[in-house]
Amino acid sequence: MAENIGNLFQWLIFLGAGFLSILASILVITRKNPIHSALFMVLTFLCVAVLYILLHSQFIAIIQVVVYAGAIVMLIVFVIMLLDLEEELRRGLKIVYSKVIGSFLALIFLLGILYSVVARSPAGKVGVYDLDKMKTSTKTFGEVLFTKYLFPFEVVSILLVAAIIGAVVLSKRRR
Amino acid sequence: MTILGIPILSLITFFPLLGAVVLLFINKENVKALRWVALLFSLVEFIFSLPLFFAFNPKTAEMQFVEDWWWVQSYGVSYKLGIDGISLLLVLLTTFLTVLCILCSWSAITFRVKEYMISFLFLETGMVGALVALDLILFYVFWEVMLIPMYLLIGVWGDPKRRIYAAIKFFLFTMAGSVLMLVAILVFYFINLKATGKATFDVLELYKLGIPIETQYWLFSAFALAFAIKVPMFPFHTWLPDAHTEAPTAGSVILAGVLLKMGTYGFIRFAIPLFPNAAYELMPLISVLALIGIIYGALVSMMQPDLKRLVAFSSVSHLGYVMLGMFAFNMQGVQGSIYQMLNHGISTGSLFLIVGMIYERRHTRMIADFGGLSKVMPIYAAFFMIVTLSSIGLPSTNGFVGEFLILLGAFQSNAVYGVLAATGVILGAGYMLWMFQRVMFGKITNPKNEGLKDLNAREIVTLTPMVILIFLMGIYPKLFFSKMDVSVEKFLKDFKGRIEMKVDLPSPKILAEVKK
Amino acid sequence: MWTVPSIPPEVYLVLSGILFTIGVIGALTRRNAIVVFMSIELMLNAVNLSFITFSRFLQSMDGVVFAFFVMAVAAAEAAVGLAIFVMLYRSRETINVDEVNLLKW
Amino acid sequence: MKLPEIDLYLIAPEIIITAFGFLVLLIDVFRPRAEKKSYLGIICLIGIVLSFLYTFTQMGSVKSGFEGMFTSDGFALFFKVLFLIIAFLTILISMGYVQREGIEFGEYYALILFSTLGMMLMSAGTHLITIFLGLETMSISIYILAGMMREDKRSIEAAMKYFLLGAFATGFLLYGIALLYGATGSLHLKEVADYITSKNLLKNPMLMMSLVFLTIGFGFKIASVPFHMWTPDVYEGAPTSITAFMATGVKAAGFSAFIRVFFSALPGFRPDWTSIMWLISVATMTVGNIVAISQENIKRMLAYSSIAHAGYILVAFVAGNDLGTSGILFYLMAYAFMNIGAFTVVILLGKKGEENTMISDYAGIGFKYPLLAASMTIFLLSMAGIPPLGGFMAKFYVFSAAVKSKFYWLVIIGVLNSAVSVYYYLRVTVLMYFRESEREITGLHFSPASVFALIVAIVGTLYMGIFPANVLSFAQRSIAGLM
Amino acid sequence: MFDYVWLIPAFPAIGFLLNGLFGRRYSKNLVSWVACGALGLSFLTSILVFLALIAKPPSERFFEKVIFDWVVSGSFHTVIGYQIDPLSILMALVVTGVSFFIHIYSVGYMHDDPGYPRYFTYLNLFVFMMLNLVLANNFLLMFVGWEGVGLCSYLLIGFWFEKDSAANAGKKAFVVNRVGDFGFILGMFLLFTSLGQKGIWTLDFTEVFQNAHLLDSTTVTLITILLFIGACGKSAQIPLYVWLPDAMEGPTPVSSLIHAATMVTAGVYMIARCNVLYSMAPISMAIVAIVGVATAIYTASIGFCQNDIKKVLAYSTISQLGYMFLGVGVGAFSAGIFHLMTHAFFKGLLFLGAGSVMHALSGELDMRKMGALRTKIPITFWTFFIATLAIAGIPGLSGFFSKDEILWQAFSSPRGHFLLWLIAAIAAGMTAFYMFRALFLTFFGESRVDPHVAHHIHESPKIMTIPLVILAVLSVIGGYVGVPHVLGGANHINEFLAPVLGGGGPAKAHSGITLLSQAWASGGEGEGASHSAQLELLMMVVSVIIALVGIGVAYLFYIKNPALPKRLAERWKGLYTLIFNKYYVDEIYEVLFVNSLKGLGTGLWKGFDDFVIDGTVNGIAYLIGLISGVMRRIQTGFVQNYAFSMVLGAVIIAGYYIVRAIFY
Repeated sequence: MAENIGNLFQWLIFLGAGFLSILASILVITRKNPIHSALFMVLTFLCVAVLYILLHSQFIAIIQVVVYAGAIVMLIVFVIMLLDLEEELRRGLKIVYSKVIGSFLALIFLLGILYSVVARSPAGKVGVYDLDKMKTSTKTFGEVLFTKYLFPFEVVSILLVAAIIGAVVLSKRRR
Repeated sequence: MTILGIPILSLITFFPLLGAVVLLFINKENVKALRWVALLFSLVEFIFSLPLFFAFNPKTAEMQFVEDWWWVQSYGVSYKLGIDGISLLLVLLTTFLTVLCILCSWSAITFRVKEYMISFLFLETGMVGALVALDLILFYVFWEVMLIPMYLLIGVWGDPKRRIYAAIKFFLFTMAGSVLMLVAILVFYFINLKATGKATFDVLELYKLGIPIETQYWLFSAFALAFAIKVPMFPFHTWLPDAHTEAPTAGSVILAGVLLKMGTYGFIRFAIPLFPNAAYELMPLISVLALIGIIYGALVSMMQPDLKRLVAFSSVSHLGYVMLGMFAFNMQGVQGSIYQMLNHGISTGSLFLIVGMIYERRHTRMIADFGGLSKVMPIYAAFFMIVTLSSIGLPSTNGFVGEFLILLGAFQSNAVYGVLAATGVILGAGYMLWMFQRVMFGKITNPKNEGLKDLNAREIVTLTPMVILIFLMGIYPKLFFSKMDVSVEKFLKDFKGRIEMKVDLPSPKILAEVKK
Repeated sequence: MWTVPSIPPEVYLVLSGILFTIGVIGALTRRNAIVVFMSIELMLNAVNLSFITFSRFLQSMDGVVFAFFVMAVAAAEAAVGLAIFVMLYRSRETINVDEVNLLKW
Repeated sequence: MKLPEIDLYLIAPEIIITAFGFLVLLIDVFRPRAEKKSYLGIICLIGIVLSFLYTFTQMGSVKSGFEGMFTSDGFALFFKVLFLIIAFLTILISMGYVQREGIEFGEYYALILFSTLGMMLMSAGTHLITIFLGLETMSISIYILAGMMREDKRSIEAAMKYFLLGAFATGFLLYGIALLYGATGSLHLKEVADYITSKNLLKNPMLMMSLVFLTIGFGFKIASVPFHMWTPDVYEGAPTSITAFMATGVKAAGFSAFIRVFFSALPGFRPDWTSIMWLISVATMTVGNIVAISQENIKRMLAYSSIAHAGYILVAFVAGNDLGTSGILFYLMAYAFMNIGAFTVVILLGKKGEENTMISDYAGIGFKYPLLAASMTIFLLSMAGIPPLGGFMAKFYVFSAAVKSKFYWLVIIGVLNSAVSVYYYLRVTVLMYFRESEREITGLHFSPASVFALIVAIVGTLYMGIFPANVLSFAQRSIAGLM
Repeated sequence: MFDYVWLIPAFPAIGFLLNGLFGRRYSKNLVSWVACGALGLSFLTSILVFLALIAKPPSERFFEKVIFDWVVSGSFHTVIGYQIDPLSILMALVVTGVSFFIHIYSVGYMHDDPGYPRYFTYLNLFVFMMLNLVLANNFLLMFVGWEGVGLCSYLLIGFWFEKDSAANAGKKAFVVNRVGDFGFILGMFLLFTSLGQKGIWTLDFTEVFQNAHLLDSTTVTLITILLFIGACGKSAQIPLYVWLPDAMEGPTPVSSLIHAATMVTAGVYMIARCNVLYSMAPISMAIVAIVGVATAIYTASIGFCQNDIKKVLAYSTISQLGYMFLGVGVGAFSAGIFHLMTHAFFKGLLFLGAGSVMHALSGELDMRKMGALRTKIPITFWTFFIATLAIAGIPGLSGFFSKDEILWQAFSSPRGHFLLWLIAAIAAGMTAFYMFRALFLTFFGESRVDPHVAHHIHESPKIMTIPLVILAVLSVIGGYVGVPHVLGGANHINEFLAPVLGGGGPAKAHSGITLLSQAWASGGEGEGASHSAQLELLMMVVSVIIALVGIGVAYLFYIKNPALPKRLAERWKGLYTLIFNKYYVDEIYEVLFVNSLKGLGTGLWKGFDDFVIDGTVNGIAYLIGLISGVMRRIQTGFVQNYAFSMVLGAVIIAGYYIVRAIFY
């Protein structure tokens, strides 16, 4: 009975967050004003963060909120403001066939994806991290990250450095 | 085998390359030195190649002076050189003609002499290499290497008008054919690998493999295409007139003299022995194409207003004879066709030399611009006459021996072919003499021609050996036949043997695969 | 007495698929480079969702970690990308992708 | 919790590269006002040489570390050697070029090293995350390098296009990885393969879909049709030295990851992917060659030709036998030499202000700059597959592999393509040798480094054409562990 | 002696080389000495050989001398070798002899020509080739001579190459000859191959003839016909005679040597040489005879209306050759050869005479511009007169005997036929007519020479007249080697030739000729000759009468009543123009062969080569260029189109996989 209730709530949250995220993301790609798009993207990210929590990975959810919804989108918004971009003009909406067909293709492609994910349930090897381990997923995550994934962790640091100096060298003014 | 411990074939193959390298270090302004050094190297090359002729043992049909090292061992690609009676004479022809070519470029080539000589020596390496290579890949390499310098010769030193078109046409035609040959080589290699488990591109090894006829059809046609384009056989001949017309004299000479022979040589060394059954089955096709070539070439040649074009089309006709004789598959036919290769090299080569000499003086090749030259240039006229006669196969010149044997061979294999081919003899006389008359006879109509100087010493020196050869080969052919007899007999014996031999499928799967 | 089933992974995956597709469509249709980039971020985000889902239902940690790295990469890309856009804007006064085709054919 | 074994010797080449990358950055920071910065280049060269030498000490032994995320087997080592050579040449040709174009920042060199690092990781990664991160490290550095010429509109545009499409492709790649993970529950290539065989997942739609996504992701990096369209634009816009780097390095890295993933993780799916790859290969060759014919800009022409070359390499990929794989390695090596060589000539023929990248600019240089033209001819002919040059041998191995696997039509199409390709390669030689220049190109300054690079490239091309045996056996040894 | 037989051709060859290489360096005298000397020596040698030969008994009158192997290829083996037997030595004598005199004559005739050395070079080369032809011991070497003389005639006809007409004539001669050689060479092939199938691979005369019996008759017929085509070309028989009249463009001595005395008779010689084969092929024999007689009468008719004296002689040559073919055609090989010999004398003489006339009239050839020369150039006149009598067949002169024998054989021999005889006889009459026409027009009547030539008409120098006289003598007495038995003669020539021409070997069985010749060889016994002695006499008389009639008519037309021919011409205008234009044969050939071939050539070149083949090639190239031009436009430069293509690709691939996953 109890987990019935739990499941029910989970369903409700899931449906709510899910639909909201879809809605928001649709708005992201339809709003004329980039700022609005950015803000709706924040919304999408938040919804997804909620889903992460539903999936018992609180840490990622937090990161999602902090890094994505926080840092990245803020950066984007910042840039948009910096360049004070006007809204896309009307002619932006004029039907360009490649775009229409493209979207259509994308939808067909979606069918493919859906088929592939629905046809069989994930058949992957089941690991050791069952639910009660996941209760403390952040700790587990930390362990895994700094033991097994140590090497990628180092690599990604270099990657970030590269990105940063790149960003700098590109955007710094001429000497 | 080597001579005096020198790997003679490698030597004559790469010696010209050495020459090219040496030329690199000569100041390009110093034209005289460039010419002399180039001439020197080609001469020494020729001298180096002479021992082959005398040390060659005419008693055996085996490859001689063989050098065999691995090149890419894991693939079975080997660096294998060797010559038999068939390639021997062609090698000599090559080294011989190159000397003359450099001589005849003496005053004809006035700009970018350095690059010219370099590419010429480079070309020689390619040609000799292709003739002595006994490994399919090695052969293919040299075969392609020949293209580039020739391409440059046509394109850079050619006649300004359409040289670029001609050069590219030449390159692409040959390329298009040869790439398919490469595929065929690979397919055959793997079939052999499957059948014998031996990874090798050595033709002598591959000769032994009998493969199903359907496979042979495919592979043979791939080879045949490559070679037919080079020969060139009707209807793949259209690059030839352009290339000949636009190329500088020496280019035309070497093109007619040696490069075209690569096609026929390819047939006799590779296409036929590797795929005898297919060759045998397709004999009618090839022969008919050759016949068309003979008559077609003659007819078209008759109407050409441009001397070089005329000679070019006559080459189409002559090489038709070569192919016809080869595919008669009897002693006379094959020997005749080999002999005709040499003849064509000499006669047509000298024709181009002669046209070149007049072109140097008048800067035109249009027959209409000439007439009555005999009056002003008697010596020239004499040479021209002799060469013309040898080209129309007058008895006691070299042309006759070859043509006669080819016709005889063709006649024996199929009387109709013989008869049709013989009509080419009439036409040949027709167009050559008509051309000769229009150029040399009659009154001097064009005042420009009155002041023409007769041949100078260098030009006479260039032509005399040709004329001597023309008569030597016409009057005492035994000297040359004796070298090739045994090889040709072996060629025919193996061929006949393979025809009789029932070809059973090494593995039906291969067959199925190749079919698809 | 009916029981409410717990949420199966498929629905998450379907959701992520939908989000991904929306991202693709956005990338295909929007003119503003930054918005295009945002759409791409949506795609990455969708992928992350799948990763998390999988790792949840396969009870393995790899997916989560991978998602983490994806975020890092996304951040890096954002930095570089935005720098490029700024530069583009400086040189062209626009970042509309359909006004930028100096290089073509 | 236990730490994994950390074998720094294993990743020493990468460490060296990284260290020198940072070293360059630091030195640049501390001597900002230095006029000429080619010493930075020299430092990079030292680093590359060191790492190169260390790589050679690792030859012959197959070691794996970091929970099997990083493996240094023959395959990886071959590619590391290749990448290091490419980086070496790139930096050589850059030294003169960046100075000329006024983009001589320490970051430039550092980023080249970082992207090289990324490539090395891609080839050495046996775990999808390593491969992914390597790919990103490489890509992001390249995005930046492509946009290095900041006041050149075209350069920026190139960067933008490459970035957007790259990110787009990354999205697909990631989805592929995700599905793969979902279907097998692992990201380690070996385990994936084992799991698939053990559970017999060959018909699993999720895996199928992930195949699609992975094909897109890698197909983008190797510039295969229809994921090739960024190539011409980016190659044309990017700084020429970087174009050379991309055309050789990125392509090679893409192939290394492609082969690694498909051959060691998903070998079971060969029947499924073969026909698709067949199609892609044919399309890639044909489109590349045909469109190249009508190009006026040599960088663009070379871009299309590099697409075509991807097609040829894919022929061997389709063949899928070890002959083919070693053929691919050989091909990439040869291609690196001849392509960088060609771009070197392009660089040398330009000067500040006028790039001279129009093919028509090449008119008549054949006898004005004979050696330059001669080397260009060598490279072009090599790309056209004319013996006795590296390109020919490469094509030869690739095609022979396909013949061995009985893909006759594929091979025939391939050789016909290379016959077509001859046409546009010849066009350049035609201009160089047969046409007189209507516009004098004067005052070219040949930086010694570039000339050195040119010589190295020529030697490499000729060597691989005339004595291919050594490199080939090296390649064959390298793929030993792979399949 | 026989071992030195190779000297016979060697001398001219040497002369050729010397004059050819150095002729332009040294003086005319030396040139002429070298040339004539070479010929003289060679003539001498042949006489010696001849004497040596007749010293032997008839059965052993055969000798072969192989110089060296020539073409050796597998089963095919030929040598450079000479063979001496009555036939070849006779020919050798005629050739060397006549050409010796003509050489001498030429010294005078060509004296002022700039091409003097070249002329003698060619002439020597010709003799060399001709000797190869007649002395060869195998078909191939014979063919060498065969084509060689063709070459020389080409060179000599075109000697004055600055005249287009001359150059054309030369070319025409060579090409038409090539047509004949085409037949000849095929004949050789067929012979070689068909004998080879019987296991005998050879082209050697003796071996071939010994094994001829192995061949079945159809093959032989085919072979002989093919060979005969060759003969037609060389000896200017229908339909290949057209080149000979034009050949008169050459210097007159050349016409006399090549186109009267020696080369043109090669065909006859060849058939005589192959008598064994021909005897086995009655059909081809018939063809030969018919063609011969047809040519004889046909060209004789053309001879009527020619005004160019050399043309007249040319046509008469053709028709005389017709006689010879008639002779060999009916199996009277020896008769043919006999006529060949006499004809060599008198026709050579006629040409030289004509040459002398031209010399006198500074190159005038048109008989309408001559007349009444008999007093001005007496020697020329008398010699010419004798020759004319000889050719007209006046009894007592050489022409009479030889021609008459042919006529008789045409009637009497088993292969003969009354019609053959009749036509031949009429032709003889016509010959008499037009020859005398020529004689009268040239030497009689009133002078029509245009004045400014007239005043310096002069007799030719000794060096020219002496050969005339010698040949005149020969044309008188030359016939007496073959006086038929009915006239109580011995007919030595038949005896002499019998071993060759009679030696049909196995062919005996069904060839009348051998019986006949044996009969003669054995001095006239046997019914072959005896039963029809009276008849033969009768025929003789008839033919003489016909000849006389011809002469009479000529006299009537051109001495008595010179206006008459005009009127006749008016009367039968159509016929006259037809004949005058040589039945338009040249024109017809021009249209039929030359133009059509040229048209074809142009058509193939422009139409097929340039349009079809190159069209295709360039078309493909153009097409690829077009496609390329279109495809590069796909590269719009807009990022989103690129992304679009990626998605498209993704969909395609995914679609493929899903379809595969579902259906497999």
